[in-house]
Amino acid sequence: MNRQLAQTLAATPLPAIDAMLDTRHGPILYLEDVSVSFDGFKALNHLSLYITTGELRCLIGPNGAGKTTLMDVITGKTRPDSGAVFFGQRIDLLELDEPAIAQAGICRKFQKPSVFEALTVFENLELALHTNKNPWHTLFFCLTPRQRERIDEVLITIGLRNHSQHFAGILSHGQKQWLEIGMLLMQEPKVMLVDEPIAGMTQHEIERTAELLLSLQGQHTIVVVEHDMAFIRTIADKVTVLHEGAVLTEGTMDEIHNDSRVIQVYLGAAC
Amino acid sequence: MNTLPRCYFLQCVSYLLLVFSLSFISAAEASDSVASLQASLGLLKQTSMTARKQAITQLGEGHQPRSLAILHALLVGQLFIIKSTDKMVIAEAQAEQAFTVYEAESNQDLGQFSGAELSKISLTNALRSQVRKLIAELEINAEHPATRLAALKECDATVDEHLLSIIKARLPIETDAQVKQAIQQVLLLQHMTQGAKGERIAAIKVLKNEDSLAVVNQLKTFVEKDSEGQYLETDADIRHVAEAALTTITQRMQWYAGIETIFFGLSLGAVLVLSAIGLAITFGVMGVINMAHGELMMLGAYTTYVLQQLLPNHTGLSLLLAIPAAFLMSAAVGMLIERGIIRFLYGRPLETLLATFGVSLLLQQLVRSIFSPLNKSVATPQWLSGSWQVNDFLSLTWNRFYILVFCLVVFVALMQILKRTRLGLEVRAVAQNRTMAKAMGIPTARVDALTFGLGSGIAGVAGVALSQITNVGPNLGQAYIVDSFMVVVFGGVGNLLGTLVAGFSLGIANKFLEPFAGAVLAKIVLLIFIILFIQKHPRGLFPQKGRAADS
Amino acid sequence: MKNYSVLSKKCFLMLSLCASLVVNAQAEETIKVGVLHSLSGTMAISETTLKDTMLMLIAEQNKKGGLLGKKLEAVVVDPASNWPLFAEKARELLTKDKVSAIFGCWTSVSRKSVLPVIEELNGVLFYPVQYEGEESSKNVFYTGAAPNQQAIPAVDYLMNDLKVKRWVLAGTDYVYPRTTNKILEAYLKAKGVAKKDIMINYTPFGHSDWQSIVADVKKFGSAGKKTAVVSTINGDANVPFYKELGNQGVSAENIPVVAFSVGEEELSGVDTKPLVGHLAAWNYFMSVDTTKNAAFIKQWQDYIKNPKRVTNDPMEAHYLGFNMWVKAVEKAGTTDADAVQKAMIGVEYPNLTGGIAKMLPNHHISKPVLIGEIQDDGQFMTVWQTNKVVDGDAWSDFLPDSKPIIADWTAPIQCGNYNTKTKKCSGQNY
Amino acid sequence: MKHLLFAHHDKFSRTIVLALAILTIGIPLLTLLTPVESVFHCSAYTLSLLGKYLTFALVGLSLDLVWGYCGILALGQGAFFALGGYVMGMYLMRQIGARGVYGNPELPDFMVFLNWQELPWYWLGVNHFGVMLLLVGLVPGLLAWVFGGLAFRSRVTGVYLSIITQALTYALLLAFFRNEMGFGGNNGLTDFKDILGFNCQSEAVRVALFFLSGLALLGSYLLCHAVVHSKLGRVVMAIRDQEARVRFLGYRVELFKLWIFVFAAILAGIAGALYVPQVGIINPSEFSPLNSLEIVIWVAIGGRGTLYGAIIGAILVNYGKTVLTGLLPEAWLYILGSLFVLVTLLLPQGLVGWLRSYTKERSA
Repeated sequence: MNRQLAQTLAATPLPAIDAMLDTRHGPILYLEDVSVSFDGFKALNHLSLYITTGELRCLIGPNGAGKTTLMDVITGKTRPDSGAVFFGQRIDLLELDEPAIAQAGICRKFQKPSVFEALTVFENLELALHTNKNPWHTLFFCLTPRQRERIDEVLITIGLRNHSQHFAGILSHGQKQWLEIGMLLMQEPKVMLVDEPIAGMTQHEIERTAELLLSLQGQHTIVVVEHDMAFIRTIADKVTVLHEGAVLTEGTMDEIHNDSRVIQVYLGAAC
Repeated sequence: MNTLPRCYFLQCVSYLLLVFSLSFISAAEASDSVASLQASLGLLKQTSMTARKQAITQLGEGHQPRSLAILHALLVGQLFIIKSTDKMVIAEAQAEQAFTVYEAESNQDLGQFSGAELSKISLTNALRSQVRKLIAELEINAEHPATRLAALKECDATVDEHLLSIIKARLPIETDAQVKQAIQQVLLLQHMTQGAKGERIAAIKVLKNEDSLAVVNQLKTFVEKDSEGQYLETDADIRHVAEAALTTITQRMQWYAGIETIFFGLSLGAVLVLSAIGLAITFGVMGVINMAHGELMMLGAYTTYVLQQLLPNHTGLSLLLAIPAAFLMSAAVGMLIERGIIRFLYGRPLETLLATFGVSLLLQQLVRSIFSPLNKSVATPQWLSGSWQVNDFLSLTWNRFYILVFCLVVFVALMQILKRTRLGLEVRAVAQNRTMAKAMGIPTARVDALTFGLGSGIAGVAGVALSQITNVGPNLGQAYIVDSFMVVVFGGVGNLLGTLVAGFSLGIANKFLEPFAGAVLAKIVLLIFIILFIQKHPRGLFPQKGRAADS
Repeated sequence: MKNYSVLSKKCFLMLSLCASLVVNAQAEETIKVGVLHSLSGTMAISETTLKDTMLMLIAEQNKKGGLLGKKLEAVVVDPASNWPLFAEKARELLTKDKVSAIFGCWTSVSRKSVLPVIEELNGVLFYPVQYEGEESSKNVFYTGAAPNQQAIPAVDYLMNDLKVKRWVLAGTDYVYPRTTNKILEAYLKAKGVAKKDIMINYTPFGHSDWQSIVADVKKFGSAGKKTAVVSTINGDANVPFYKELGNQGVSAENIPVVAFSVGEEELSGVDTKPLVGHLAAWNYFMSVDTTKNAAFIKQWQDYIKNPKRVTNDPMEAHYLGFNMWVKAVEKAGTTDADAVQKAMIGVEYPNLTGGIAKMLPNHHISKPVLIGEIQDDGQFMTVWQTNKVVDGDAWSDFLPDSKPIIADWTAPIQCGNYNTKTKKCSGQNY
Repeated sequence: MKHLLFAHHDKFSRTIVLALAILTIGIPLLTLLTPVESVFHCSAYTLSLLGKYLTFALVGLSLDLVWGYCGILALGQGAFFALGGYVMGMYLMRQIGARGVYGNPELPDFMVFLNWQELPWYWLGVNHFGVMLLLVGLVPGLLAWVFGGLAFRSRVTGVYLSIITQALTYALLLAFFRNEMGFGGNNGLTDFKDILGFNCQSEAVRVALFFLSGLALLGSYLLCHAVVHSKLGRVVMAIRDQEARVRFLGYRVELFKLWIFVFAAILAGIAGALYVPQVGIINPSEFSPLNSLEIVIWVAIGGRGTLYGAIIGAILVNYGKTVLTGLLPEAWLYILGSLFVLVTLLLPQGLVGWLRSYTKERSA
């Protein structure tokens, strides 16, 4: 693992990373011919995927299609058996570990909301704040007024301002989802990987989530994994369908909707 | 025809005379022999060891029919004096403190006596080896070839003139091929040192193919130098032949030493596996860090002790019975612990550590209160003691051998239980996904209790094995608990095969390291190895795979 | 409110500790005797018996009317085989309970732990176990054997009577075996034994897998010369050791083992078959046939209510130590430590096995040395014994650094480690 | 329930600081100012006993940081304690100088009678007080750094980590038992004479040691308190609850664990160094896995994840041990054993958790 690079990234302010990223000539996320297998089961099978800067991409596919594994590969949790994964033109993600990838600007919301229940909402966001994250620096860390402001902004964005001093453990399921999205925002990511953002939400909450995601489009590149087709229809401009570890097809929601292979895959999976 | 009656009469008279005189002579001889036997026995009764030595020499020289039996009884500690009558008897223990007694001279049954009425004729080492040698001499002409062979083996190392003459006399009349060969070997050994040069070289060449320590020691004297740097053996040719012979024998010895080390390693591994395998279930499968595991083994060992107290004269039987008894005992205590304490702590493995540590203190102190803090004596049955003497260079001790076999049997049985039975299936189901198993109608509470009971029961069975090689006392468990955890973790938590492989490989590695590093350093090296190994393979030798392992 | 509850708890704790030190008003009526033996932990196995022995001796003395017209009172504490706890408990006995004497300790490390405390508070400790020597404290009376009262005579016996030519010195890796083996090695070399004929081996405490070592001993002993093992193997490791010897076919006739830590009590917890014929060197055997010994055994078995309980050497050491202390207190007319220490020297009391034990100026006692063979009933048959008592020597003459050192607590030297070369007495704490 | 436990501004915390401060200052003052006969005069026995409890409390505190806050159940905390103790023991041994029984100015007694000719290299320098102070932190810290660095980087967690920490202390136990190591084998280091030129046995030194122990505990408590309430503390708690998630926030989890582990090891080392002159002996049995387990028990009984719970637990259990080994020598193991079982079953958050919920109920 390229520790030096990882350490540099950890202490690098965002604009500097932008310079390193170099997305002028192509996609911000670049996966080519990636394969992952667990005990003979091919979770990803020669998958290639390109995501351009500022895009909001939806990933769909039946269970076991490899959606979560794909996210694991991008964020460094799972090492692929073969293939290439690049962040921009220059950063080889396979050389980095999870913290380095996160610091480089690829952040992830998990399928199961995973906030820190023993900490308050405010503290959760504070932890996510993009800053130097080495232990000594953390020990002597104090919030600057600017950073405090930023946290307040996010608190408002995710609608948890009144809960800022509450323990995250007592939040409702939907609130936890939002808090996690908030933590994502605090990390000021280039790329946000959002795994099932609306599971367990009320209709009202779903609408607000959609609004939120749409408002973020442009500043951030967003990849959303979701099962809820109606939701996807509201937010997506481009949808990728995964099946058995590979890309089945890509296109707008309407194109996907009429694709016979997609219908077969979903129906087949339903049987 | 008519002369016949006369002659007949004469003949009769002469016959009668002859018979009379013969019988008289033999009677005189017999009484003489009885007197000498009595004299020897009288000497034996004296407490002085010099008197006893003399008595034993007399017994050996006298050639009385009873002397062999008496010497045998003396050797095994069955020769007693009845305190009240001062009569020398051979006593066989029937029960504790109860003996069936036979008169030494006549082998007449004198009935039952208690231990208090008898006083034993004891021997010192010097006398014991004297007796052994005498018996060997007498038995070179024994009826059974096996006895003769054993007798020859016994006097292998210490052949003196007297013995040599007995052996030489035996050779022409010996019928058994094996015994004959043994006799020839003894004679060859003599030739090697005392014969003519050609004879000696020939003897060396034959004997270098024998796996015999006596040969090695004799050969060594040929190549040794004295304090002035001169060879003890003056003949250079013989020295060269001896050197060559020594090299071939040494090579064989090293080969045997290798086998022996592997055996030592396997047997140490078997002990490790036995003590760890119960833990592999409670810790590996159920996730309970059971610090009382060692104490469950201790209970098994104490069960063996109690059974031996109940059946004092059936050491072997009581040991066999102890296996199921110890299993039940420890399993019962284990289930009690599970139902009483651990079931409230599922999902909090580190807290099971604390609670079971408390239980281990309680059990230790309980045993101290019941059985006293002293170690208890657990007897080893005959078939478990001694060793299988392959040759002079290689012998495998029976108890270790049986423990190795026992360990494998326990392991296979356990695997079968887990693979083939309904309980095994349920155990594996609960281990993999407790909630799901419960949803499918598996009575998880019962399965938990039974699994814990199974692991604990096996700890008890391990305790039975340990009672045969180490102390049975309140501290028995503590000596093994750390090692057990190491083995389970090294093998990979939740994997029984891993435990087996880990135990054996640690055992063998330990035994190969021991000669160079010493026992302590070998153990430290292995501990450091385990620490480093875990860095490389954080889930042991055989990690559990799949998504479930991550959580 | 909350503040108070915890705070008051702390205060209570603190005060109760301080207050507990207030001298007990009833202390004047009895003479207190401290018993400092582990009742739990690894050493309980050996030490519990000694606690019972002390209770018996004290009860017996009280039956005789006590001491100086007062009853004796035993104060039993449990240092739980934990060495720092020994020091703590010794301090507790001396400062809190104000005992006049302490009978206790088994391992060397427990004695070493207690030593500074006893010296600081000027107490009196009776130490009943054979040990490595190289020590003599003003405040400690060593009633067990010094190396010259056990190891050296045993080696002499093996060398002269059994004609042993090759030696295995096997021990547990701690200070007693280390020192004893150092002494024996020097002694053997002085007697002309070659280096290649001595094999030294150390194993950890509680070592249970003796396969390789016994195999080595067997090989070492099969070289055609008479071989013996001198074992300083400690406690629990002995059973597996002897079992392995027996199983690998090493009998006492081929390679006898002479042990310094295997006594009657250890044997009572062992299947004796593989041990028969092996030797042990002690200053006392239960089997020694004297009227005093018979009376002692009966008294012990009656007291403990078990007709099968055995007696052993450290018990005799406590028996001697206690009775010597009683005599010394009577002689001094007080239990005052300084007076008793002075009165102790020269006190004589008959050994259970014959002869008179005498407290020497170096705080060790004179004892006979007996060598016995183990019988299958767990008793020893004496095969050799010194014809008179041997004086305990605190500083071995076979170690170069300790050779010039002597201990003499009488005037004018008054020192536990007086260097006869430099005429100096270093490192005394008083 | 869980959330109550981690409330920030806790009154218990202030209480414990106050109590410790009173104890640390009060007892030495009382002892120095009052005459020997006075009820308030603490004898040498009580002083070294209380001093010992304080050092135990400190090592308990260090474990609570590792276990209660970082979720690493270290079964080898005793090893760092013992290493600190050995450094102090070596210093004290060197202070004996030529006053040993053999009068050798260089070598400690045990080396003389085992025929060592010269001091091993690792004994050099410890005779300087400053070097000793440095090593008290450095030796345990370094070991923790190497060991933790390896273990945390390769993501050894849970029971695996617990067991290899146990293996570590077990290996050290065996190693220090070896006489060849040059640390006095089983007898360890003992019979200390003086420290910085003052007699170890004197009341002033005892009072000073007690005061230092109290001060060290108080200081460490405040330091730990500051640490766990810093952002680092929050990261560490986050690691305890969801290690993987913290990584995705960009924190190098292994560095944080290592930081805490090393910090705690240094605290434990300091505790060990203060422990040794007060009990007068250091011996390999301090490395015994059982000792480390006992530290875990103190923390569990007091209540983990609170810092002061560890202090209360350590003091109470050891006080109980002192009293019971004297009062009920035959039965105290029963009591201790049952206590462990009952506390785990009935008071999962320890005494402090129970006390807190009790006072909460009352005030509610």
